[in-house]
Formats: sequence, C-alpha cells, structure tokens
Amino acid sequence: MIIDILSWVCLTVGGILGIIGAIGIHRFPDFYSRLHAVGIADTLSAILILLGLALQAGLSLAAFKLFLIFVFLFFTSPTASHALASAALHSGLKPKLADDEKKQ
Amino acid sequence: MLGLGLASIALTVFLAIRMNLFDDESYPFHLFSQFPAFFIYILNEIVKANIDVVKRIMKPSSISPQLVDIPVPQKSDLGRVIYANSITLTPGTVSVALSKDTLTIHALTKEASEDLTEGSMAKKIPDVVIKK
Amino acid sequence: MIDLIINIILLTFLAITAIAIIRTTNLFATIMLFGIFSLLSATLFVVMDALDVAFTEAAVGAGISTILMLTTLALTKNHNEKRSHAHRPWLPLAVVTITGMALVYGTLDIPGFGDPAAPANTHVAQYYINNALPETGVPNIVTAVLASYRGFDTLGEVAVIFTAGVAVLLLLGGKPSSPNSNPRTNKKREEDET
Amino acid sequence: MKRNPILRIVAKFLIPLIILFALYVQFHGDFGPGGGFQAGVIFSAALILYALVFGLEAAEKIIPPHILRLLASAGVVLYASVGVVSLFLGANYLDYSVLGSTQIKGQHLGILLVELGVGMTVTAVMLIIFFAFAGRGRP
Amino acid sequence: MFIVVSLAILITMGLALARAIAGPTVYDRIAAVNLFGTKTVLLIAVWAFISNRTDLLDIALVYALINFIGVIAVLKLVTVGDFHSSSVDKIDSAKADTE
Amino acid sequence: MDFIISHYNYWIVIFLMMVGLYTVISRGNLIKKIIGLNIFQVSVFFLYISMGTVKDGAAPIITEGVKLYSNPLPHVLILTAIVVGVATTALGLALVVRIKESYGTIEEDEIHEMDHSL
Repeated sequence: MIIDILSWVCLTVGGILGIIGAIGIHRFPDFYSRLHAVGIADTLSAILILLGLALQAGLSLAAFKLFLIFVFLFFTSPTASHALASAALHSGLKPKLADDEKKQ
Repeated sequence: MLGLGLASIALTVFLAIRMNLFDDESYPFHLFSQFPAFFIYILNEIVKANIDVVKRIMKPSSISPQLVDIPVPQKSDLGRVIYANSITLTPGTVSVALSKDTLTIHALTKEASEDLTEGSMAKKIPDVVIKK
Repeated sequence: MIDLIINIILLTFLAITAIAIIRTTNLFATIMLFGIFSLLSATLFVVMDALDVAFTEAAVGAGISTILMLTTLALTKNHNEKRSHAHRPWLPLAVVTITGMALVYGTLDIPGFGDPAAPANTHVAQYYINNALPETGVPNIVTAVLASYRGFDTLGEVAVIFTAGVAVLLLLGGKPSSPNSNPRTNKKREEDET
Repeated sequence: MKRNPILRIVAKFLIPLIILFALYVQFHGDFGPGGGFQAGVIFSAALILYALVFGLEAAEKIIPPHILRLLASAGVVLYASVGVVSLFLGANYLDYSVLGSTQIKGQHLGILLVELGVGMTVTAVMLIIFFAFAGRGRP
Repeated sequence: MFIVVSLAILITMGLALARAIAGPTVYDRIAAVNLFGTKTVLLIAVWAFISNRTDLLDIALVYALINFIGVIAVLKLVTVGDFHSSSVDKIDSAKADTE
Repeated sequence: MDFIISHYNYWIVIFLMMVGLYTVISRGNLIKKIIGLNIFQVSVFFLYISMGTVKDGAAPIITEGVKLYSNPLPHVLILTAIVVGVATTALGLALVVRIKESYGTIEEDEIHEMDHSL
C-alpha cells in the first residue's frame, strides 16, 4: 500500500516535471538555456518515472530491465547534451550571456 | 539455450577485444566500492538543481546565463569524463568543452557557476589514476 | 479506453509531423522531423500491439534510415531545397484531394478499428493463433509464422535485401569518377561561368 | 588517439552492451519480441556507432569489407540450405519438422537456423550499405 | 494512475514536437528530437505496465540506444561534414585551431 | 462519434498516404521525393497494422490466461517490409548520390534541362 502511494507520487511528480521542462524549452530565450530545460525532462523526470514503475514491478526481470534503461539514459543523456553544446559552440552559435545584456 | 548464451558472450568478448574496448576506462571495476556514495551524492545534486531550474522556468527573466572556465583537478581521462558528465547531469549547468585542465561550462545562473568554480563537486569525484 | 486516447493523440501528432515535413525547405530539418516521424510511428505500433514491428521500426526507422539520409546529405552537400521555380501546387493538390476523397469513401465500408469480427481477423489468423504453439513450440506467433509457416516468403525477402546490398555496392562501391570526364557537368560548369 | 574523452569512454562502455543486447534479441526471438531482422539492425547499429566515434577505417579493420560480403551471402545460403536439407530428409522445401527427433524439436532448430541466416544477412547488408555511403567521399 | 502519467508524457511530446518544428536553429531541433526520444522511451515503459507486457521494456531499451546513435550521427554531420573521418579527432583539431 | 473514433485510423492513413503522394509529385528535390515515398510506405504499414488490431486483444505472443490476440499475419508482412523498405530506400539514396555526382544537382527540373540541352 505504502509502496503504491510512493510509486504514484513518483510517477505524478515525474510527469509534471516533464511538462515543466517542455514548457521551459519554449520560454527560455536561446539554445543553451533551453538545453538546461531539456536537462530537467531528461534527468529527474525520467528517473522518477522509472523509479515509480520499478516500485510497481517489484523485484523481477522487469525491474532489472528498467534499471538497464535507467543506466543507458544516465550515460547517454549527458553525453548527448555535452556533444550538442560543444557542436553548437564550435559552429559559432553564440550564447546569450547575462553580461552582454548589461553592456548594451 | 545455455550454449547459445555462452556463444553470444564469447562473440561479444571477441569483438570487444578486437575493438580494443576493454581497459580500466570503459569498465572501471576498481571503482565499484566508491560508486554508491557518489551515486547518492549526485542524485541529491540533481534534485537540488532541478528544483532551482523549475523555479527559473516559472520566471524566465531571473536567469543570467554564464559561460565560464573552471579548473579540473582530475588527472585521468576517466575522472575528467565523470566530472564533466556529472556537471551536465545536474540541470542548470552544461559542460561545453573539455580540454586538458579546464572545462568550459554554460550555467543558467551565476550562483550555479560560482558553486562549480569553488569546486565542491570536483572533490567528490573519485580521481582515478589509470595504470598504463 | 486509454489506448484509444493515446492512439488518437499519437495519430494526430503523426499528421502534424507529416505536414511539417513537406512544408520545411531545409533538408536537414526535414530529416530531423522524419526521425520524429519514425519514433512516433514505432510508438503507435506498440500501442496497436505489434511488438515485433515496433521493434523493427525503432531500430530501422529512427536509426539506420536517418543515418543513411544524413550520409546522403553529406555527399550531396545540398542542405536547402530549391523551390524558386514557378510554384504551381494546384494540379497535384487537386489530384491528391480527389484520390483522398475516393479513398475516404472507400473506408466507409471497412469494419471499424479493432473489430474482432472483421474478415481480416477471422480467416487464417485464427489458425495461426490456435496452432502455432502446439505445432512449432514457439510462443511468439510472429516468429513462428515468419520463419516456419511463411518461410518461403521470408527467404524471398532476405534475397531482396541481399540484392539491394549488392546494388548499393555496385552503385557506390567504386571510386567516384572525376567530374571533368563527364560531359553533363562540363556543360553545367560552362553555363555557370558564362 | 581519440582525444575527445567523453564520447570515447561512453562509446567504449556502450558498444559491448549493444552487441550483447543484439545477440539477446536474436536468440530470444522465439519467446519475446525479436528475431533476425531486429537483431541484425541493432548489431549493425553498434558497429555504426563505432565507426562514428573511432572513424570509418577503424571500423573497417574490425570487420573487413570482404568478410561482410561473405557474411551477406552466407546468410542467404544458410537459409536456403536449411530448406535443401529438409528436402533431402524427405519433406517439403523449408519444412523443418524432419530436422529433429520430434516435430517440435525440428521446428525449433529450423527456426533458429533460419533466423540466424536472416540476422547474418541483415547485419552484413546494413553495414555494407553504411560503409558504401560513408566511404564515398573519401579522397 | 498510469493514465495521468501517459497523458503528461504525451503533452511533453507535443511541446517537444512544437519546438522541433519551430526551430529556429538546427541545434534546437536536435535537442527537441533528443527530448522526444527520451519521452518515447518513458511512454513505452509506462505502456508496458498499462498493458501488462513487460516484454515491451526491450523495445524501450532499443529506443534509448538508437536515439543516442542517431544524435551522435547528426552531430557528426553538423560538426565534421562527412562520415569517413574520425569525428573526435576532427573536432579536437578544429578546437586546437581556434585556441 | 463512435463511427469517427473507429475510422480515425484509416482516415489518418489516407491523409498520410496523400501527403506522401503530394510530396512525390510536387517536390522537385530528389531527397524530398524519397522522404515522401517513405511517408507513403509508413502509411501502408499503418493500414495493415490497424486492420490486424483487435480491441482488447493482446500482442501475439502466447501467454497463459490470455484468450484474445491481435492478428499476427499483418505483423509478419510488415516486419519484413520495413527492413526491405530501408534496403530499397538505401538503393534510392545511392542513385541520388550518383545523380548528384554526374549532374551536379539533385533538383529534378535542372536535371531535365540538362538532359534536353545535350
């Protein structure tokens, strides 16, 4: 029972965080800050949803597979974000920085 | 069935050795003892950073994006990679470029970048020296 | 109920993506959208209970075919579609609309989505579902039908894939011919210079 | 020396897992979703990742093109020869029931071999296609 | 309960789709595709529990992998421009030039 | 309302089919044409899979306690069709690459012009 409630909380919070992150990619002004919003949906939202599902699954093969998905996301999502940011910086996409605005 | 499983593992190992994939970098078994503590630490950081960025999304005018260089104390490639990926994992900071001893990061707020410059996270990353 | 809702929402996304694909002129963006299109269609296959198909579409559509299109883009070095010539969409649009109307008229007689009594689901499929496990000992009916009942068909498909591989090798395997040896490009170049 | 450490280390970590997963999909296809077609594509995706990160030439050293061509034809031949064997054992072409002591065993063995043939051909053809495209612009 | 989560994921996917269509830069689109892929993985994982078929998690796993490979391929095209050189080397040499 | 919901799949299939057809006939860029063909192809996949779906049916992997399964036959046909589809797409793209190498362009009208001017 407690596990059920816990997993529901995890799932709901994860879902809401995902939506907030997705709203973030529309509200932030430039690519680099949007990347942070993607980060929310990629990390905590994904972790919470997978955790909520794992609580439902209990100790089984399904939980192990969920753990594997988690490990893959844990390794690939920062790598993809880093590669994306570094590629963008290389191609000459300038980030909007706070200091620039002050100067103007 | 068991035979097929063993054959699969054998083929994988054969290919991986052909690709030169196995060394202390890709599968750092000697770090397993340090892993749980580090994992809990990074999870905690992720939660904190998430709450912060969620607040910023509610009020987008409060962001002050920064592009700063921070020092990387780790000597080995693996340690630097773990550090860079941990920074990227915590929302609010993204590592943009990694060179020999500095890491360029893009931070959503000034506070986040200052935290990293002080290097509180860097101390937590296990610095592994790989025997070559 | 929830499966119908997810189904409808995903289909709507799919339609939106398709429109976006034809409206974008930047080929790079088109390919990105096509990746999303594949991801969406694979999810839809999952929702429609076609696990093996979803598996294939996930690996093929989002992975291999996107990568192949990207390699082509790298080779043709043409990232923008030219649409400057007098654009007359009316004839194709009319053809497409009329064909579409005719097809929609045709669907009015089709049994509804998910109808268990539809002719397609009452014929040979029941035989497979009832007999696949006792006759082949393989619980995954799709694998049983693919490899055993319709093995001949699959042999043909494998031969087609092999032939396509050989054909690609014939087309692209050798060294590219030097551009000067080709009269057409020379012609083009002269026109460009003048 | 591949100097971007992040991509290199993550790729090194992932590639063996992808290969293992592809083989799991190949041999588990009887019981869950999966089979030769899917496994072949996933397997080739692992090698494509290797080619993307470490360069095309390194990937061609792992599986040289002539071996790929051999593998592609060997898959089709394996598939077809399973049918021929069942012909010799007195059944119809591609009727696997006679391959084992019982019908179920025969069918199982036949399906396994056929899926293996499919997997080999699909892996090899996908890699041939990728290598042909990627290597085209090479000076 | 799963219904709410799947709807939330669908909304997220819709917003990511909007960003992928709107652009404006190539990188925004790639980031949106990446987000879309992650959400697809999660949606399929949730669907596995709605329909009570844990086999589906295999498919989610494939997605997680393929999505990563796709993003790396896209970045290789954007940064290097071809597929036959080793991307890491070229990115780094470009960096050495600029520094 | 029920009628709309039960036929929505087919209408989207037709819509996608027409989008694919429109792309193929109205766009001059060869890569775009191939993408159009792919959209058309996917719409056909959906037609088959939609027809094979059974409401409240399970995926066709025999498990205990499940009575109603979806139709496995369309799955088999489409599964092979997808892989064959990518192989043929690769062939088409290879042709595009060769056309680019010999004509210097992948726009259809420019290619026609060159053919006539020779």
